[in-house]
Amino acid sequence: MYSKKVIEQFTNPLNVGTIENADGIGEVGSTVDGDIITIYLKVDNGVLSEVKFKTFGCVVAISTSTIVTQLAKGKTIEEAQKITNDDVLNALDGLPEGKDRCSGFALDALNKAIDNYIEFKKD
Amino acid sequence: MYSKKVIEQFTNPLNVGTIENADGIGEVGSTVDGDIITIYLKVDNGVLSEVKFKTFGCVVAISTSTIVTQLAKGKTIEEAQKITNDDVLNALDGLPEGKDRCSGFALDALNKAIDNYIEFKKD
Amino acid sequence: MKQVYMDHSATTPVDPQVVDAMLPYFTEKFGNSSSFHSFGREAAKALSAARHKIADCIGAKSNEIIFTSGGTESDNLAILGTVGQYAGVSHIITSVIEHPAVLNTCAYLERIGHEVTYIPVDADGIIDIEALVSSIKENTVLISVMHANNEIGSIQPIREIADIANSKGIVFHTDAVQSLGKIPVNVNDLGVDLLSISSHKIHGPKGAGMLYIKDGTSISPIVFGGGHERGLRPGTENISGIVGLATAVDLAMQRYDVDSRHLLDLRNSLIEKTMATIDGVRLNGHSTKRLPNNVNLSFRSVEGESLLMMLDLKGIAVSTGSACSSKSLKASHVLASIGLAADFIHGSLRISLGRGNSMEDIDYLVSSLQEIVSRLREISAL
Amino acid sequence: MKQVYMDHSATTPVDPQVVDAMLPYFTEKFGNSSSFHSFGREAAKALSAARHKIADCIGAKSNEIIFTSGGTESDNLAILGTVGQYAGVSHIITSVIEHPAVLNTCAYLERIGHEVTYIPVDADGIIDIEALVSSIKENTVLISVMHANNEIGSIQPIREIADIANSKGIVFHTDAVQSLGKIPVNVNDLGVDLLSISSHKIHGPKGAGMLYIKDGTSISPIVFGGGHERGLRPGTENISGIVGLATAVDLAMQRYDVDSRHLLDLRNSLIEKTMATIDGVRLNGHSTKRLPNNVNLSFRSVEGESLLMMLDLKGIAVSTGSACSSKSLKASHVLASIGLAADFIHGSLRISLGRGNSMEDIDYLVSSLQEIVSRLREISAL
Ligand SMILES: Cc1ncc(COP(=O)(O)O)c(C=O)c1O
Ligand SMILES: Cc1ncc(COP(=O)(O)O)c(C=O)c1O
Repeated sequence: MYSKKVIEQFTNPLNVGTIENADGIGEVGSTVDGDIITIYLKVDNGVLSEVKFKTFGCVVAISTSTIVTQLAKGKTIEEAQKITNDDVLNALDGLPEGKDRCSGFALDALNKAIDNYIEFKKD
Repeated sequence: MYSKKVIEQFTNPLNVGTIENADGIGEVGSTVDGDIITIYLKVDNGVLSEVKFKTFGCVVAISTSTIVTQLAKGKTIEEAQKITNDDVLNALDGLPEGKDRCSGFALDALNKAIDNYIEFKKD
Repeated sequence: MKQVYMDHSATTPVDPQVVDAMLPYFTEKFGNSSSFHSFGREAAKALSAARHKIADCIGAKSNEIIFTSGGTESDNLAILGTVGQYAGVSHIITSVIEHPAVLNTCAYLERIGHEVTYIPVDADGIIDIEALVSSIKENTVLISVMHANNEIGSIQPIREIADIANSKGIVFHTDAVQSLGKIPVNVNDLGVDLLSISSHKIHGPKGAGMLYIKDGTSISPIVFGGGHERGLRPGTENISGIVGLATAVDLAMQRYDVDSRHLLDLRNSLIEKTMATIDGVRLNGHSTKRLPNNVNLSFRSVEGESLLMMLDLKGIAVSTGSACSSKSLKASHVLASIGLAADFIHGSLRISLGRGNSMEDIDYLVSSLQEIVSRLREISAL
Repeated sequence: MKQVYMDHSATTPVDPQVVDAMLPYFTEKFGNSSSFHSFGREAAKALSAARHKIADCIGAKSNEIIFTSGGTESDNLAILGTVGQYAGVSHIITSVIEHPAVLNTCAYLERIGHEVTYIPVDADGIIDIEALVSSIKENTVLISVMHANNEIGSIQPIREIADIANSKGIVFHTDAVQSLGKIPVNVNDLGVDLLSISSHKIHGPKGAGMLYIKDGTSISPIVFGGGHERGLRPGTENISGIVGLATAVDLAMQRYDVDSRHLLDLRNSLIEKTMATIDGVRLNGHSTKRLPNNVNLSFRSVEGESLLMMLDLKGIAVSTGSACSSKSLKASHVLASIGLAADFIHGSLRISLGRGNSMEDIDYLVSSLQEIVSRLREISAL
């Protein structure tokens, strides 16, 4: 039911890990939901030079997490904020019906991390 | 479901037919029931010298008809009146469950024929 | 002994192609379609393919097909499921010649307080449309009329009834258990909302069936459990049975032209030859609005079970509407409803042909009948 | 790729001996058991033989066996059929860990105005007998408690509950779908009035099941039609399926000693090896009052669907109580009812063994788990 792309991303996820002294951190989900996604950012001159994730969750949670980090990495903050759920779905060749509940979580985590970076910079 | 005996009697029934100027005739059943059995008697010195039947009906109706004529033939009136339903069932090695509705019809017809003979004699 | 099976309205042999299609689903592709892993996905794929195949064959969409355990369950789900959608007292219209799967479901509904009108049929076994129209009430929620009758093969004016039902916003169900594969069954042409099919009547395995539920028609489940079949029919799906059903439906469509012509030839020849060579025979049911595989005859002065037994001893399998052959010891309600006299009901014979029958079988049956009917008439008190 | 099926509680491969027993009933002995002729009698004989065989295996009389389409229908017939015998509001007692076939049937009864008490279980998944006793009311008509649970394998004190039910004159039903063939199932020893069995869980075909109905226990049908199965379950009987079910039950009994010892060895070894080599693993369910083929483990910090996928990619088929793997996206109600924390529910794995599994399979699973769990934990945010 999952596309080949999903399974590829799931089995060989890129950008797994944490970033020490990250410039931004975003976490969504809970153990009750069964998904927790944390995204870590390193920002150099307004560009996301490093984007990493740690995910407790299902196939969709893990594969969307790695895709979001791949889509965001190298982009400017502004570009990264424009990434849509459709971009994620397209990069994964779609998700099976009924499995879209957690498909937005990774993007939410990225946006949270960016917000966290912006907030942090302000201070 | 029917015993071999039933099928034998059904396929090769003895004593099929009518008796002209019969000494007794007994008929039971109706087309609504789907069974009509007529039994004809010839009585010589109180003995049933001839017993014949005509039956419109199912396997049980036909096989019990022929068995009743065979059991009755050669018996005295008194002996014939003592034939029971169990005698009929035994002679046929029994009948399947749920098929005993019409199993008594042939004996009823015999008894009616005997009654008819007795009545007729009185007159 | 020669064996000639001519009781295809009771059940059919499973086509060898159907068995072949089913076999992998017992020992290799045995997964539960709800399971996540490859075994489960394989089962889910087979289920989906079967649904699409059947949908294509009857002009439906695949999401309109709900699998059941057979014709009886499909009829129950259609009727009880529709009534379950309404509060208060519902009124259902059906015909007097329906299968017990419909009639006894309606009788149950009457016992629990609903209302049912049973529409009569004419002497040929065709429903009285005027009586149907005038029986429609405020609270009529369902009309259920069979496509073709299982005893006398009479074909009902389904499209006409569908138009009436649709114009009044009443759900319309037809039992197509006997018609599929013998006359065209297309849900759009028929205009029905619900349609029942049974696998074992069309050379598929026993234990499988389906209900077509038109998009937009809501029904309630009658069995509760997991979420299978959109929650309308829970229970682990019988994949091998469903694959068998789909293969059988597909085969029936592929063979439709050949089969229906062949059956019609056999049927007409059987009627002609019997009428020409045996006295006191009556054809029950309509002469033309009749399934190509159905012959229903009454023989004067002989009883059906006796006929059946004599034929059985010659290896010929047919059936009768006589009470004595049935476990319930009730004579055919269908033959009674076309006004047939009791002795003709008791002397009735249903010959239902199948694709495996040949003209030789017909001749064997006719010559056997000649001999048997005359023997039984010699014995007969009538 | 190596394929290791360890999801036997979901469904089982049909045993080749069962397929062999079924095959003649498709193309040769295809008759309808209600038919009068030789084809029909052959089917009726097979049906009767199947009924006797199953009755013998579970200590019942053959007239106490009613064939259905599976476990879900058997559970529905038992529950709705019992409630159908009483007028007014009925009260039913069941447990919180029943299969949806029982729970959703009870939920339906609540919707139409009846009362249901759901008895809790302890941390090992064993029912609280005291709570059950004190929940009995004037209008309690049925107690339904499963013999063994399908997720955690916990075995319930059926005899004890039966004695309570019998002493109060309350009908007692048990769902033995998972227990048959794994622990003794004898209706007299268990003391039950109604008992459900499903064919596809015991190496029989899908689409067949049965309900044991003790002599003297009356239930109402839930489907209406012909008089099949004493009127309790109308519809042309699925002879091949029923023959398959009977053969599977018979095989399960014949192989009982060998199978149950084999399964127990595999089960204990799997638990031991996993616990010994992987950190943060928890065994869910009772340590001894548990089916010999059931292992239910929770892995800290990993999610079940991801585990399933990784195992599936290695050809290993198991299941999980995590929401993400199920079509309804609901986490296991059984694991929640034993008080398991959410992350442990999401990280649960059910391994259900079958007679075809070997010690090699266990070792393959354990080594795969070692690798997969550590990989997923590296990714995990927990
Ligand atoms: C017209 C009709 N409807 C329904 C049924 C019931 O189908 P099944 O035997 O598959 O339950 C039959 C056959 O018995 C039938 O002929
Ligand atoms: C305990 C239990 N009861 C009932 C069922 C339902 O059985 P079936 O799938 O045959 O409808 C199952 C299996 O799904 C089960 O495990």
